[in-house]
Amino acid sequence: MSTTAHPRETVRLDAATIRFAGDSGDGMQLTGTRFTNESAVAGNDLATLPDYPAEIRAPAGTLAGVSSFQLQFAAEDIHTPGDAPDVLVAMNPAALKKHLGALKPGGTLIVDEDAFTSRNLDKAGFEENPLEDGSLDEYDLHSVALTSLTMTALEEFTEDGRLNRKEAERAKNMFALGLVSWMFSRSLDTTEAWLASKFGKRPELVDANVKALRAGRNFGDTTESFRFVYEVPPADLAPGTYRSISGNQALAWGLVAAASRADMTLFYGSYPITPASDVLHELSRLKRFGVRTFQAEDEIAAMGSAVGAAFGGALAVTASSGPGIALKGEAMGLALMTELPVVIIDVQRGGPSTGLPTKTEQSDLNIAMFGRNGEAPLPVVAATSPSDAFFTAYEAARIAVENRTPVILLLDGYLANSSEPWNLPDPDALQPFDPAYATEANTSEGFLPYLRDDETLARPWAVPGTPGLEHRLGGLEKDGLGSGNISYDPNNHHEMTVVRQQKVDRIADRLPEVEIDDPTGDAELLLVGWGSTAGPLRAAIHELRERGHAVAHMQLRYLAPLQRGVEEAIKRYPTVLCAENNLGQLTNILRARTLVDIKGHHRVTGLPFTSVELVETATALLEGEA
Amino acid sequence: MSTTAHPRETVRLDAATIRFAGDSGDGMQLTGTRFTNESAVAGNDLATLPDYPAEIRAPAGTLAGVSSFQLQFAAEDIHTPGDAPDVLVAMNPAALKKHLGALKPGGTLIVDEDAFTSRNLDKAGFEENPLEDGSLDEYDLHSVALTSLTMTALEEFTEDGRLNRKEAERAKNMFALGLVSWMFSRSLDTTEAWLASKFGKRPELVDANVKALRAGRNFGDTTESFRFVYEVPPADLAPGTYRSISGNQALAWGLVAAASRADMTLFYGSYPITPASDVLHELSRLKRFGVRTFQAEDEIAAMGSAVGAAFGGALAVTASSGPGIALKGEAMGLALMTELPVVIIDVQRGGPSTGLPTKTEQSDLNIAMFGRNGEAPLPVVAATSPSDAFFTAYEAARIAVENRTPVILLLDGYLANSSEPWNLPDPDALQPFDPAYATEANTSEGFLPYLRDDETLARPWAVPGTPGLEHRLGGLEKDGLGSGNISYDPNNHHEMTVVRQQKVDRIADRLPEVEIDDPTGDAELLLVGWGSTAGPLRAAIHELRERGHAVAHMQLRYLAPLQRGVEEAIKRYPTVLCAENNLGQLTNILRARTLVDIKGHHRVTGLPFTSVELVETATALLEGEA
Amino acid sequence: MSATETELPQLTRKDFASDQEVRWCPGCGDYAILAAMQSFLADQGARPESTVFISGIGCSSRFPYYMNTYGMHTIHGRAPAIATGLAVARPDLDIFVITGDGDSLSIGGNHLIHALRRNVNLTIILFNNEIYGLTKGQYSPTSPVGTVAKSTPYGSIDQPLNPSTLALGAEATFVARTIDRDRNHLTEVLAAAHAHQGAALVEVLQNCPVFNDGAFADVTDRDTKADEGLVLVPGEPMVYGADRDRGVIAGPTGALELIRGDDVEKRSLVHDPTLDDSTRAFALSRLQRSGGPIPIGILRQVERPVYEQELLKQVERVEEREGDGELDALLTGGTTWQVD
Amino acid sequence: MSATETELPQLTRKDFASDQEVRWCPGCGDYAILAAMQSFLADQGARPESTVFISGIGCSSRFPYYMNTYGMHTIHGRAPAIATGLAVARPDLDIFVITGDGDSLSIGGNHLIHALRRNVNLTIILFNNEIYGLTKGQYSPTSPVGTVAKSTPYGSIDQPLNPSTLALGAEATFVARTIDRDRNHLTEVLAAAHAHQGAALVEVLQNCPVFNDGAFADVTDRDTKADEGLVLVPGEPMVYGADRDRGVIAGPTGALELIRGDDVEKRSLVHDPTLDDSTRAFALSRLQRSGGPIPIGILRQVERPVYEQELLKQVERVEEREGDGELDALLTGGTTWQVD
Ligand SMILES: Cc1ncc(C[n+]2csc(CCOP(=O)(O)OP(=O)(O)O)c2C)c(N)n1
Ligand SMILES: Cc1ncc(C[n+]2csc(CCOP(=O)(O)OP(=O)(O)O)c2C)c(N)n1
Ligand code: SF4
Ligand code: SF4
Ligand SMILES: [Mg+2]
Ligand SMILES: [Mg+2]
Repeated sequence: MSTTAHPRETVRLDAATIRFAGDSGDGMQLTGTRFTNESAVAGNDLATLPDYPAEIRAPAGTLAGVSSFQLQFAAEDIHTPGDAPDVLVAMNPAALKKHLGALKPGGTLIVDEDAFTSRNLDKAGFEENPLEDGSLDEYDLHSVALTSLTMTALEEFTEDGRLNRKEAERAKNMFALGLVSWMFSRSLDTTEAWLASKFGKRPELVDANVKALRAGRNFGDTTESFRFVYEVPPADLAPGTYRSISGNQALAWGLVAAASRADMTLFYGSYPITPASDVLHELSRLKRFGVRTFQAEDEIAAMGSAVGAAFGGALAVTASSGPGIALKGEAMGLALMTELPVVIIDVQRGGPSTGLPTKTEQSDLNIAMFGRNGEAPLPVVAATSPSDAFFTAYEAARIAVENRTPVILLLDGYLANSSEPWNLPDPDALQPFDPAYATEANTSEGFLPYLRDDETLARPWAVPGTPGLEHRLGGLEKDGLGSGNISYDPNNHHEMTVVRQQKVDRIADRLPEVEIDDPTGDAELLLVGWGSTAGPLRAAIHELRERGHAVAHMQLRYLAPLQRGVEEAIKRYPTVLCAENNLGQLTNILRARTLVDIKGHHRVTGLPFTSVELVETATALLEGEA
Repeated sequence: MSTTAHPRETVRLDAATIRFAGDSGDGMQLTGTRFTNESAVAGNDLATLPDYPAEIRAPAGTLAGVSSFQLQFAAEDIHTPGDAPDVLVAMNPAALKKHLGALKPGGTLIVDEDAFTSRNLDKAGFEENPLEDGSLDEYDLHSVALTSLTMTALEEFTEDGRLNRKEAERAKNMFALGLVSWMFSRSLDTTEAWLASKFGKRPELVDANVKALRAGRNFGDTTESFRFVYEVPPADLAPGTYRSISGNQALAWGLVAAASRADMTLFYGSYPITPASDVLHELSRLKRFGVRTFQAEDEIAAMGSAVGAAFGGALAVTASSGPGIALKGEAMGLALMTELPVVIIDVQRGGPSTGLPTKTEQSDLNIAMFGRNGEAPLPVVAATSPSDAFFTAYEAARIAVENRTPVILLLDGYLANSSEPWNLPDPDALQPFDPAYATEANTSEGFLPYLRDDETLARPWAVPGTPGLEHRLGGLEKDGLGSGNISYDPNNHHEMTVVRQQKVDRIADRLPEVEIDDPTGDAELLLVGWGSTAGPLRAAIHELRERGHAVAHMQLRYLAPLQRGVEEAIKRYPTVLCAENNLGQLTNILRARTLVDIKGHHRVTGLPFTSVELVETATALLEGEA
Repeated sequence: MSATETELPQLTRKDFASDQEVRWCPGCGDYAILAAMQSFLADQGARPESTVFISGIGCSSRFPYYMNTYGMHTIHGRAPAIATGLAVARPDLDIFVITGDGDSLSIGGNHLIHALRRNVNLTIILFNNEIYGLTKGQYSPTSPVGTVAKSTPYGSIDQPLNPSTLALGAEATFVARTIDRDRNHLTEVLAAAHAHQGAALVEVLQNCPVFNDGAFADVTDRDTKADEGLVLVPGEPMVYGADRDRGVIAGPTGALELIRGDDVEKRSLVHDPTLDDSTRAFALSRLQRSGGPIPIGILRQVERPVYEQELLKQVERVEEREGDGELDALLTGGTTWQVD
Repeated sequence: MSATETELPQLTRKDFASDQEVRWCPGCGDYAILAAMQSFLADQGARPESTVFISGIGCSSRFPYYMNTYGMHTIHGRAPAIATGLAVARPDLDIFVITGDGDSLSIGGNHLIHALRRNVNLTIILFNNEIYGLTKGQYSPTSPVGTVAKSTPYGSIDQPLNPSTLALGAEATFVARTIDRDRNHLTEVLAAAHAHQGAALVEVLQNCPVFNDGAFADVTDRDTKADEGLVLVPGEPMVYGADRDRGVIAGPTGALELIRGDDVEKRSLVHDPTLDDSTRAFALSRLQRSGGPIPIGILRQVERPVYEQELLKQVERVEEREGDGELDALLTGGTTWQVD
């Protein structure tokens, strides 16, 4: 966003990144979401990154209590919420302290000067007031009395008692939003409409917030302190109807869509855990789709309930995050042995143990692949963007049902909570799939519940209530004859173990071949990622190509089985770099498979990768430094 | 055991393998154990393989109810319970049906002809009586009326009412033992002494069993039907005091020894599960060593109780098998984050899910390595023989305590239940280790519970009750400053994640370099195994070398971290074959590490490998067929 | 193979027996329970296709393999949770949970109490042999203090749980106890439990001749059973004893007290399992603790909304109010915008 | 830094406060419990070094971080099990378990009931706010039917568990209820629970102003609390009401009944938490269900052998009888043979 223009000139930008930061009570998530919506409606492409503390409301004014929301919006196709923000809005000293380091050199900094009291400075650990000691000189600092300006704007409300002081003060985020909206030439219409519907029952709140919003805009317009206003023109997006969607919401909707298209009852058994709980919240609101949600007593019961529901013929789903996934392993094994379709969602967060509950990470790939006793192969898929969670959920359900197997779906805190514009699909175009419940005996001697399909090795799914197909399932080894009866025979056990592995492997035959983004076909470096790193990797590749490097990109959504073409690709390129938010879990799997010396970019900071760090690692490799 | 001698000639053998098979109620485990003891006292080297049904007592006479016990005893160094038995004792048709296939061509077959009633034949699924239809002609068949001969021998007891018929009949296993003991020129002394102590309180039982035992011997001696008697001379074992020991017992004793040598209280929290329960049983008998055993309500509580006990300063241990291990993952993560020493034992059994509870398998390596959420590295060790479980338990305790980390110890059903002669170590020679509890603050500002040792990265262990060192532990990420306080800082999290990995990796610096058995140094093939495959692999290597192949052997006891020398060895040999009772879990880990195309011998039959199958695979590789 | 809906033939016990060989030890109490269940279902006119047995792990949990119905032998302790999922997905089914004292009260305690408080429509049969059978004889949460077993060679020290007491603590609507050896009583209790709408817990005192023989000899042996067991009959005074000269009254502290004499029929409390308040049932469940007889029969039997029915009702109400969900409307709900 | 054993100075509340900033929401009831605990420990003359707080996960479970004692913030629901291990390893310590309604009754229900029945010497403080605080407001096992929360937008349908009722069902020896806002009562109950030998369960009604504000307003608001709460005082008649004209008597079915009038002091039952039989305490725990007041105070307080003490006694008895174990003798016990 470095520009050389005259005061108040409108500067056109291809992209801009803003971070709103403040106390947990300051409403930063809401402010960010509103600005996101304004930008979306204005036609920008965008990506967001909410970040909030693990405590519900850590003490006001402290570093632990800082909540932030970053978004990038652009006139072009973008993939990440941006690396360093161009604009930082800091509602108090703690927010400034925590986020200043991220701001671009020379970036725009808007602070609420009213919040820079000695008490707050103290709490944030400032010895001197940074607004006064010159330490912010390198930034385009706008020290605005956001709080008192808001209070002044809302005087009529506090005077006639429609609002108390606290309520009035709380509108300061709208003042800030008005100001930033003005800076970026945004219309306030969608936010005003939203306020009207949100506070409909308390018209005084609607009025006050609208007033504060406009006051913020007017403040920008009338004061001299802002030299530029910016305009980020609409992006050249594919035509269609768009909405903004987060990963967790997309996931929930994808499940509803799958149940609807397969004409099955959706059962969702789950125990709350950050960051997976929102899927439960969303689905429990969708009862009109016949969704049956069950808040279980714990994750084992949640997984167990899904197995039971699957036995009954439902599209059974459970979700959790790291610690809860660790608890589900034993019951996953039962689902695997009974060969019942269950979708198991892991919205990954920082680990190990309780770890960093509100931060993102990709470190549950290992437990998804290997976290069960015995030889226990399961398909594993991962969503690659918020809206892709819709399709990945649909796909996981399809794989589970068609192959009679539990499927693990990996999401992470980043995708779960961040949002992007989504060009809505036509639900009717979603390819329906068929649970194909057994209704008749499959041999002349009766029903054999483990008589497998020759091709897929899937077994028939007969649900209770079907006369004549009565059978018993269980976790003990079964004979290879299809009866499902217990067998302790040595060779049989080996064969069954191999069959279970093959059943998963063969799914690859029916998956599309992997896609590789390599326009020139002669890339020196293949960048491999999986799941949520898609955005950062695409951004990095864009940058690398701009710099003249021939790089290819392969983003995996199917982790087990791997798609056809994955191993070949890895073997084909001179250098391969696998980037993951863990210490190399996929990298190791691929190394064992291909025996190629795949390099890794492995960092776990609780945040998605920046394209900068990826470009750096890739460049070092390309230049032979690593 | 193919021999060409005259009737009643004594044939000297280097080694023999016997399998006793009968109904669960026939006492085959006991018979086998007694013969094992006789052979041990006679100075043979030996190895055993008990095999029993998952049901407590499946219906008498059925295939499901068959229980067996195999042992190999030898005048030379042996490593396995033998592949195909030379002698099969089958107490009923079901036992014959189930085990005949294993008997060596031309092998000796002893059956209880009284049990070959049409009802029993039916239950076993024989259409014809195999004793009569000639189908056993290729074997050296001895159809003996074991039951009625026993009843006759004990007539005086049933007549005067000292025993009822059922009790008398039950002694038929002693008759069989007497007969087989006679065949192998064994003294009955140890068994008679054992009977005396076992049934001390019921002298009539002592007398009757001794009588049956001797009757069996006399039967062999006086009938014409046995052409040979055999002698397996004492093996050339290292001098010392020997006893017979099973893996589970050795494990329990190793823990007691560790606690004793480290001067710590042994806490054992566990929930019963086959085949790990015997460790709990054994330790609960050892209260005189101050052992505190706790039968928890489930495996999570067991693991949790161990974490609590470790916090209190105990040598804390828990054990389970597959399904229970799957449940412990979350709490293992807590132990890892709080960096408390806990020994976690997994006595592996057939999986996945409930799988094959009474069968052996090595398929929990994956879950041991990767079965926790997040990046959660732990040391993993595996015992390589029944008696080695003593030392491995000791070693696991030492690594845990010295490094302040949970350690996973892998055993399996085979090692747990089979036994071997053990040249007893001098307990005083076991190197003591020191819990080195913190007693004082480690900085001038106070106690920092996470201030790490520069070399080992271990943290200090301050136990409650120590004044001035009060501190709080937990599962959330900690700052890197040593305070143990929660930190959400992005870079800190990455650093802590790396430190936890390094802490495990660095243990390798203090482990002995790996040993490779390659006498000539020019082997073409390196055989790699871990844990319980040591015996079968040694036997196979012996055989391969006899056949003139230059093969090397590397048996891993430390799986994480790998010892120094492992990767180099794998890279050094032209061909590498890794044999494991799973589908390639270690193989994949080593492939990812070394990028060497390691071949695998991977079978899961619920039984230990036979040396024959290993020799076959190795030979095929050596001859370029695989 | 599929039965025509119009003509449903009367089934017999054999129709409920699967082709699998029963593999319990000779003399195991489980046989009697299996036989009773098979006959009971046949007599009730139950349909194999709509009957489901869900069990955990243990000797007792092998039960479903022997029933020619739908069934699942699941994992240790989790049967109530698995059955809950099935009940929510399929409220039309007739679901039994088969569990042992270790399965339901040790590892599975939490799932049991939650199934009970939610009042999921399950008939839960708890085979209480006061021992872990399948793992060869460790003490269980119902073993009395001092039990010498594999893991307690010097005697157990844990206060046992009483299944009835715990169930009442967990808001159970149906709580009963019966005995493997008393086929009639077992069948009667099964019938009542099965008829109950909601979660019914039936504890069956089950002998394990191999690892805990005679644990319930007091209430099964001819000589003692009349004095050691109190057979509960709704509407009848709580009288017991070989001479029916013993009875139960309410003491001043709420605890029940034992009386003896000719007039016990008159003085004894009349049993009423349908009391809304669970205190009396609780008091009964404590009788043994104070040296009294073991109550045999239905301790509690009250009505309360059934979990999965409430769940379905809620779904239906919402569908009625909001209309059936449409995917299109879902996706386009809220703020959308058009790009052309 | 280590204190000399001879001169143990009287500590103050501050000595029990750690240097960590307390991070609950403004107005959260947890603050009051923390303050009460810190003062209480100081007043009791407790030693920070021998006091340990073990918690699970939840807002409430952050508690140990704020105590300058030994402590562990463990994993969700497992604190009683972890504390049991610690108690067995270190019976000399003074161990508190801090847990929430979700932590102890949802995921942790099994460990709670087993710690109670074993009577492990733990002071268990259950912060009951009838909601999941930390995960931002889902209903919990103590939320009343109809609770509209994040995961139940149309109202919850599960019958809640009553912590006292469940604890009594699990053979608890000490069961009490108190309120975050009543510092004196809270402190008194803490003192009794702490003095109790064995597992003491203290339910604290705790307000969560963010997700479930006013859940206990009935028993904390000036206007209503006298009528809605029944303060239990041992040895005193169970009388309540703003005019102390309400009381409790035993009804014919064992359930408690409410009475009103001038003479309630005389007619009401006298509270006695030390009754061996738990029926009366159970009846009290059911009062609310039938529209009665919420009992506040100690419902049950009886003596029973303590788990870890029994365990140690057994070890000592064996050591005495068999002699201290010797490794040498262990290895060479049973059959051995010599190879020369
Ligand atoms: C997760 C897990 N833990 C432990 C076991 C081992 N196990 C199987 S059954 C059982 C207890 C059986 O006792 P009970 O429930 O009383 O049933 P019974 O055999 O007496 O009928 C145990 C501990 C297991 N299979 N899975
Ligand atoms: C295994 C696991 N499951 C779920 C969670 C998420 N979680 C954390 S606290 C909590 C419930 C909190 O409720 P409560 O115990 O009542 O405590 P409160 O926050 O209300 O004090 C849940 C579900 C977790 N951390 N770990
Ligand atoms: S061990 Fe006991 S409970 Fe199990 S089958 Fe045998 S007799 Fe029955
Ligand atoms: S969410 Fe509720 S319980 Fe948690 S800290 Fe805030 S007010 Fe307290
Ligand atoms: Mg049992
Ligand atoms: Mg709560």
